[in-house]
Amino acid sequence: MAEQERMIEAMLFASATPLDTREMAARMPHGCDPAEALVHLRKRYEGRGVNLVKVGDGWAMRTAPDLGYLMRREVVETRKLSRAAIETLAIIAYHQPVTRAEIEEIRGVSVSRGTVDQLLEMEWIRFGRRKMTPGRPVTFVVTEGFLDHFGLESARDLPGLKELRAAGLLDNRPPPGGLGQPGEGDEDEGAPGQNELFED
Amino acid sequence: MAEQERMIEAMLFASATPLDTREMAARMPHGCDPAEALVHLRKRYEGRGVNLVKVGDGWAMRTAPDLGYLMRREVVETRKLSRAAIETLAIIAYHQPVTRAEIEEIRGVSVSRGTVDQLLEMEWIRFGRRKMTPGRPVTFVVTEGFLDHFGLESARDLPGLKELRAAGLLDNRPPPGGLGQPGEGDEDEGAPGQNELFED
Amino acid sequence: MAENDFDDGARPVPLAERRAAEALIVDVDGFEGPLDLLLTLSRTQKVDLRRISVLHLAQQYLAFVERAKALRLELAADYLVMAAWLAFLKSRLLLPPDPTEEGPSGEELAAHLAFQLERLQAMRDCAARLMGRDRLGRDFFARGLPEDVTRRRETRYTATLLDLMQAYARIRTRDEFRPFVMDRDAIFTMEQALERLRGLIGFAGAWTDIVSYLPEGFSGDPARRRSATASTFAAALELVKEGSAELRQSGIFAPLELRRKD
Repeated sequence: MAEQERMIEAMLFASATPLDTREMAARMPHGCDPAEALVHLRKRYEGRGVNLVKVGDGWAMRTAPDLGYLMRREVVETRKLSRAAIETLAIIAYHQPVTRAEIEEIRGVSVSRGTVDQLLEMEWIRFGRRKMTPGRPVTFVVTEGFLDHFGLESARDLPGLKELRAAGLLDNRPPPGGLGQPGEGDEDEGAPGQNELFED
Repeated sequence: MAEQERMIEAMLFASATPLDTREMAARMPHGCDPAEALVHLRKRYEGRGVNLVKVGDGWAMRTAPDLGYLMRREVVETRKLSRAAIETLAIIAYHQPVTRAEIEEIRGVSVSRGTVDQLLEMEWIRFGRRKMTPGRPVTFVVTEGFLDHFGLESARDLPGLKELRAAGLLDNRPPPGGLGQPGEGDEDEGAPGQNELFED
Repeated sequence: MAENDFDDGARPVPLAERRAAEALIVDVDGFEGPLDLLLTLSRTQKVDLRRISVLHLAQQYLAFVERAKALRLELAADYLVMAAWLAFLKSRLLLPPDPTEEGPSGEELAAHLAFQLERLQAMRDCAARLMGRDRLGRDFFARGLPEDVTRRRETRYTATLLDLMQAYARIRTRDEFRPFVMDRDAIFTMEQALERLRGLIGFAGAWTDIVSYLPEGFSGDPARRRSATASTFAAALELVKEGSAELRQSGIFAPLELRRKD
């Protein structure tokens, strides 16, 4: 086991992007079990300057957040996101999988050209499966890159998700009597959302 | 000392170049002694998957030499697919199963043998069933590997032209040498009728 | 949920509030749509969004739109649509419910609007919390020197989903743009005219107006007629030049006549 721990330690150190257990197993000698070694390795790095973190299905070594001040030289300037882009991103993260029409309904304005484009290009969102509603609209979901960037293990760990769900703010609540309001023209309802997906 | 060890561990991990003690000291809070922390850290990494090594005057973390074989698969030089290949791939993805003649008809130019071979070799496309038309031509379809690479659940989740346009992904430049057309480059989503053109 | 607030807005408005309202109007471009504006207005009520007075809010919004119109600000259609909807909602809230009327009650509509505002606010808060998190490349870092020991070099071709979709869009729009290429249908080239004349002139021993040589479908539409006339004329000159035809005109603007020359 110590040897397997060394192997995954080396692989994770060498990679800048998260690796999943399948990838690791493929590179390790036959019969190795990265999953168990990961548990040990994670423990070993607890409280250290570098930690083993889970990112979606993958694993990665990342410096401890409290030491960020030492790394000012390594800071990468990310493109400044517009308010529209930030809100769109948050809506996708909390409501995923979500259609364009749903995003527009929540924000009350149409999603501007380029906003989705930018988020796709940053690889923070991707296309999810189509919704089984009329027109079968495409949906958006967040990526592993998004989780990695914001230090989230999974979309379930989004801050405040539980409270929002409890308050019913993630419900897809149709307007009463179908009396539409501006911007709600094409509404699709009732697909399983963040809500159901994350019901354990 | 444990704290200083954490600091240099994080710095060495995140740095793209080896760091010498002077640089480390400059970045650490006043009164820290990286030299002593380095001794501890080096000891800590002894026999691990990654080691702390001296490189010239500086220090760096490196994969343990005996584990180099794990890294070999990561040695890849990535290159963008050629335009011909990406177009061919796109047509296969959107129209599968599709014959070579059909691809050529859609692209308007012949498809070189090398392009198809390359896509086959990358295992992004494979042969589908033969078409029941004269000559029984072979068809191409995309593979699981393709879906995996592009983060798609199925090829049907690819957005249609209308959606591409709505997302602002549609490149509206006229074909090279073509006549400019009305409304070209217009921010607003199009003259009526134009939309119909993009209905797929 | 909406308190029935029969205030007509006639009460004197405190200075600070007036200033705030003016700031809103001047800054109309700064709003991301009607819902955003409503949310901003609702903040002046300083209450839980669930207990907000939708009626009061509707009045504020309508007053805003009125004043913006007075200032001749261009208000986007969706602001006006929202205004119309809020006016409708206001009437529903003010009038006693009509039992024969179908559809949702004013209270239900108001509750939904309050829900939308609360949800939008919640998403804004989430966005802020998200952006305030420790972030990769800013607060925590990946390995600065990923070890891609280049011992066995293998070329791997790659492409992103964006590349794929753009490629497809490029091909397909090239197809869709074919109609524009068809604009050239209105043009009858000289080569075409020459070919047509050569074929026809063999049968025409007598003087014939060149206009009668215009191809079918090119005499109606002026643009097409102009193009065909010009190219046919040019083709006729070409035939004369090579000695296979004669051209004559009896006077200025008189018909041009063409005859085969043996």
